[in-house]
Amino acid sequence: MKQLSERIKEAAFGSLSSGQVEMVIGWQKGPLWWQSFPAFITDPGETASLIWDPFSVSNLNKYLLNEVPKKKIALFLKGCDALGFNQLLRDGRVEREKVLLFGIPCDGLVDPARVEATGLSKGLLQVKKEREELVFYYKEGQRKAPARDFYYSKCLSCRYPNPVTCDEMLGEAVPCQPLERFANVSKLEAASLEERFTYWSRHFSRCIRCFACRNVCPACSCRECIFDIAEPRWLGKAKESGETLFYHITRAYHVAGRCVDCGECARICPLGIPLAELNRKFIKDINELYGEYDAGADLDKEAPLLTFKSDDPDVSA
Amino acid sequence: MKKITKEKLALFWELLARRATLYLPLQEDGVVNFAPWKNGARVNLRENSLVPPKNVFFPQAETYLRFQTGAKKLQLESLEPEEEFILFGVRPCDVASFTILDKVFLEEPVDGLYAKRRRLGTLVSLGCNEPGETCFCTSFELEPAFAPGADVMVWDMGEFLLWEAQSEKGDELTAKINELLDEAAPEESASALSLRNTTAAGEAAAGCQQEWNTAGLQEVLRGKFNVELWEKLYHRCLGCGICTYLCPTCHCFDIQDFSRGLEGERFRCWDSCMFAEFTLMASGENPRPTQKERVRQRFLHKLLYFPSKYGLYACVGCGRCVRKCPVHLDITQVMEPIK
Amino acid sequence: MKRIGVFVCWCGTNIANTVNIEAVTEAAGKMPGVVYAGNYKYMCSEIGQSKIKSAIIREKLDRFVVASCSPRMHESTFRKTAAAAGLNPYLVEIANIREHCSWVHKNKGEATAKAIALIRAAVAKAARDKELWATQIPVEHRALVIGGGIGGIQAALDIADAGFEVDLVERTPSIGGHMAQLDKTFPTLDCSACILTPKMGEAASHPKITLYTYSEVEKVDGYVGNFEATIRKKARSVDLEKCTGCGICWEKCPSRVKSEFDEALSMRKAIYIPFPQAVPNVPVIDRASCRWFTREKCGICRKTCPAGAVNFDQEDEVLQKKYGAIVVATGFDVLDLDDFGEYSYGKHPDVLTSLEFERILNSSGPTGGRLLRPSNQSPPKNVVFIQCVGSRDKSRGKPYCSKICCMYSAKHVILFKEKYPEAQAYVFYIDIRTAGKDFEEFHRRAVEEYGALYLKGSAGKVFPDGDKLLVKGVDSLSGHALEIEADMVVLATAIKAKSDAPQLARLLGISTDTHAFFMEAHPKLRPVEAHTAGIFLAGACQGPKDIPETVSQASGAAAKAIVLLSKENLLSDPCVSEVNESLCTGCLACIKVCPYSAITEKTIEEKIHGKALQRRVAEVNVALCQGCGSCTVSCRPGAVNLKGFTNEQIMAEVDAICL
Amino acid sequence: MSVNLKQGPFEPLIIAFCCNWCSYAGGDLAGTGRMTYPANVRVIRVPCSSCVSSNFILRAFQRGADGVVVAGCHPGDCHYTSGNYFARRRFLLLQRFLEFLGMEPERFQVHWISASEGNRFAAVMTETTEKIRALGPNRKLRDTR
Repeated sequence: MKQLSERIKEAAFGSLSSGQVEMVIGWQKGPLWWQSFPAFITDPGETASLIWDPFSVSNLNKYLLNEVPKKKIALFLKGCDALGFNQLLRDGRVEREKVLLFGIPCDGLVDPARVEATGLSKGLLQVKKEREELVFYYKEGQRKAPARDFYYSKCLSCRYPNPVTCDEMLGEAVPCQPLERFANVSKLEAASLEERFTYWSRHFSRCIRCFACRNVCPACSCRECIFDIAEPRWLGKAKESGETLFYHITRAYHVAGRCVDCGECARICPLGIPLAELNRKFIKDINELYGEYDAGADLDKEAPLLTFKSDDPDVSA
Repeated sequence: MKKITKEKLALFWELLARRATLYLPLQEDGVVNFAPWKNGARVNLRENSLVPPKNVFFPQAETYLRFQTGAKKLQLESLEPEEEFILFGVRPCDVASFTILDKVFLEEPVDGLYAKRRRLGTLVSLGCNEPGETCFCTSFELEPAFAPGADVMVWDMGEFLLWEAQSEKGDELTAKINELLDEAAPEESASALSLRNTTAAGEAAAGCQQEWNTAGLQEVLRGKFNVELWEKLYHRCLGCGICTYLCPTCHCFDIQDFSRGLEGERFRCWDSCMFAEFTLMASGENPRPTQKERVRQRFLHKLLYFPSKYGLYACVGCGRCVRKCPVHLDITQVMEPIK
Repeated sequence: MKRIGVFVCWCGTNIANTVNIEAVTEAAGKMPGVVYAGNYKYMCSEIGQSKIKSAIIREKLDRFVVASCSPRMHESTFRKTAAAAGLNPYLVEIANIREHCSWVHKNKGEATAKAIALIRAAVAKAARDKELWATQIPVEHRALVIGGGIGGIQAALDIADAGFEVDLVERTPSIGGHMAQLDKTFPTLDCSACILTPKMGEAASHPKITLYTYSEVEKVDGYVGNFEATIRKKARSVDLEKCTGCGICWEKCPSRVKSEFDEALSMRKAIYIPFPQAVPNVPVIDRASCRWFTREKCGICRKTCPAGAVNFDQEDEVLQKKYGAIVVATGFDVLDLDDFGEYSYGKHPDVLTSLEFERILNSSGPTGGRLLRPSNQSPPKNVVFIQCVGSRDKSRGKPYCSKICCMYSAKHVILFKEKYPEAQAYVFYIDIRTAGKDFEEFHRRAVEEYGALYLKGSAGKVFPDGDKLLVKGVDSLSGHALEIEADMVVLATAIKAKSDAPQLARLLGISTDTHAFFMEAHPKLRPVEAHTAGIFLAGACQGPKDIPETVSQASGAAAKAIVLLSKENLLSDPCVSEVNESLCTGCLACIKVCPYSAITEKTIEEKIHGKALQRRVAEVNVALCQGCGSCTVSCRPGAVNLKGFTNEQIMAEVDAICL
Repeated sequence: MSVNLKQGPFEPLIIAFCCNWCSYAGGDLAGTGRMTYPANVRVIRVPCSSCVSSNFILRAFQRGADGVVVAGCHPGDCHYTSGNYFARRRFLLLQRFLEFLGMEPERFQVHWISASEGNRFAAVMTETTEKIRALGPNRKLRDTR
């Protein structure tokens, strides 16, 4: 990981100082061990502050929507981010020639909650990855543990750890060994109707409508979102179960056939609502009904809701 | 000082819940939030809630008017809260947030709904034994294990909870549940004070926790409206409402109508200055056109405008934004470099 | 505030008997935005309409709702009423309280409550109606006629005579259709060929008509006034220009195949004209049976053709042409008798369908007009005609009446008896239907002059008995079981829609009924139009018909087409999609779902925070848009809206109807 | 409010979105043929089944509908040639999704009813009403206000 970190700094410095790009979007480190966040750098002299560590989870490509570069913007893409980038491209939200993409093969990132759950977080100063292990640094010394034990579950089921698109790859391809991603969906499908309703109502009842799940999503790129439009107002602002259901159904439905399964919605939800399972239900159904489709990867296929076959399965009456 | 042993807690909740609606930090799917206690609910007194308890006094959405049109005259019916409640387990930082909300809602013009809820509610605070990694209440001269604004102060001493009424309402509540309380021994009472001291010290000392010196912060900020820092900071903001909705002191709301034919109701609901629509006017004009103005507004409001008007910072150092901002654009990230 | 009027129609007793008109009117008067509510016996009548008009002026209504019959019936009527009173016609909404309410519900209380809900929805929608204006679209002054039977020929001639170019596309090598197969026609017994052939010739030589025989329509795009059709001219392998029709090629051709035209009762060659009077009189090579094409041997026709017209290398030609109107006249098929084993059809050569019998009667047919038993070439003495084979038969055939069988069977009886006056004709029938000019008289002649024995009842079984056929049946009038020794049995086989009619319907974007006949826009008032504007129907493709009906429908369709073609411009329906550019993200999902390619992308420039930016958005071509609204659903933020059915309107309807 | 305070035995409210060309016409034909079906069904006319947004369906449920039917031309017979093919995908996914969230799948139905199927229109509406009546009121998606 250290090597990658150096290559990121070099790539950023090179592209900025050569004038090839006017801004680099990468990650910087905050004061706490788990704080890595998006950084926007225009001065080549500041590129040394860029990092790559097990917490560089933020997807950088959605920031392209806000920026209007005269020349180009460089940014770093992990496997999941590259899928999101392709989706933005397909939706016409970014111009390929206005970006310089550096690919980062990524075998997984660390979920701070898993570190906390093991008690390792007490007094923790820094976490580094060395090969397949994490090294935890404390005032008093260090401890090691297998890295995969701490990865986000979304990383453990990742099917595209190596970016499917980029201008330059900054590391060696990593092996892809995904866990079954529909396990939870299948489990829910097997439950009874009432169990499912109870499950989702309980989760949805916590929703505070902060819209973080939408804002982070690379498939949610509308200039104005249907949920924000006041006339007509589709989504009311009351804390009503019906309204909340409308929000979650519609959010998931709007990304059906477009969701790249990056899992950011679920990761970012402050209230722990398993939003990615909603998206995955659509992915699973689409795969079963209309053939396998990976949004962001299958660029030669038409999006499943924008095409049809005359012998598609019927809506059971 | 009184005490209650932990074995009696289940009984205690039941007794309290019989007196009034009892809000407790309840855990569900790994998330702790204040909610009305029901038999079988999982009470978590170790962690602070994710959503701050402000939603008990200032609910996310609250209907206050029903109307009916159609007839010659518009018919209106006002609604206001009637239910007495006990809010148990509020951490001292969150208790302090009510002092801040009081400034907004209880000064003229008084907000009737909030005022009524403040009257109806009895506030039981639970002192912190151990400050969290992201806590910085001491920066605002608060004590992690002591809340002067609470009606009752409670400390978790392991085997038992110490209980001390601090107001008339606190005394009333104590009287009502006296059957379950025991008198604390003097050394037990004294242990509360030592807990107060150790936690305060602990927070200041712990490795990765920070204490900011807020002295003179207002003065520093006064000239910082147009500094380049905002340009740098705002970029990464996702524009979501996590920080505002999880902030115990954020109090902005919107007013909306819901109608069904000729009938309808008017309600107010939380709004967030992080949302583009927050300042969007009917004409299409938006005085805070980009996230930069929104981010700047939020932080300057907390650290400059609010204290200029009311004499205290609109932050209590609870650390929720530090923990939950997905891009770590929390108040600590602003305070440090701006100085 | 809007000023909405509500007009409740009694429709005589049709609505008033089931819906409490007074209660509905009173409730409507209290709905949001409604300033006037009234009712009348017949809103669509002159008086009713003038009541609306005067209310518009008196009450200063700025829009109104009529609660009456289906909008498919009178929406256009009331739009005209609005226009006559100076209101934009699109400020009118209809609440369907007849077809969807009074006619389908019995309980007056329930029907009244539902009528109120339907009106509430219409009022909510009307409140959000906006003035809409039609735009003009140019018309291509050329017609496409699909099908070269008598219907297609007549339509083509009428349109061409009116001065418009017509392309007549026929799938088989010659025009003429089923009528060319017939011997005589009822009820006048004039020779079918004698009246058809001149029409065929006229069509072929008409300066405004282009024939595309042995051709098929593959694709139709566009919309009324501006269709674009792809026509495949299948390779004939014979040069149309060079061929003189001398016939040497088909004389010499060594491959023999069953003749489709003769209903497989005779053989034709691999290079052939279907029948002697074929138009064009130019053969085609049936490549599936030609030795050159199957075995790369032979080539006799090419060698012997004096004109050098045979061209094995000819390829299919694909044309794309624009049309303003399309007439569909693709005719019918005869029911397949596989499920009717009891008649021994296909097992015994003397059991024939009526169409086969027709060919045998025909002087240019397989027997040269000599009526002999196919089994032994002897003259028949007794012939049994069985009616309704597959018609009026819900279980195995078609539930409908094929309409022409009663008459052609009478004709067959007469023609048979003309040839063999001593012989006997028996006719098994369910009912005899002779509604038509001179039809009953014709039928009586068969009975009275020619002594045909009509037996009401069914013929249950036909089986060979020695060199005869034994027909077992019941005379339901006498109740006697009958056994008739017959030399021939003729089955009046049901007419059915062309087997590929559904595919053609799909291609054209028109609909078919339960039996795959093309659907007319209205069974009574718009019988020659399809639902899709600019497409007209003629002949048996729309339902069983005889020749005069087909010809008159063809002329009707032609007249409708002429009305359309004679316009320079059409006024387009303004209920089309529009894009709110400020909401449009430019994802262009709408383009993908639009069936008419009516949406394109364009680049706009706008200022954001002082910077001039370019971005792409969707744009609707109002001439191409047909108003389906699929794009509106594909648009996540709702930037595309269908005028007349906006998101806001439908949402308001939902809210109101759920109250 | 009104919808929640209805007295008496449960009578379901069923909203049917019908395409103008086939199903609405089928409804008209049911009327012309004086076929009967329950008055619980209320029809909203739309140009095409592809014009029915999930927003409208969910809105109907929120506002008190106990069942929602979308009816369009038979696949292949769409007046606009392909609208119902898109609708078929959209609604099949939506229906399965609602079921995944614990909604009774019967509450949201899609039927293909042609202009000639007046009897089918009446039968579908009757059957749907009975099914929903048996299921009881929609409490899951409804607005409680």
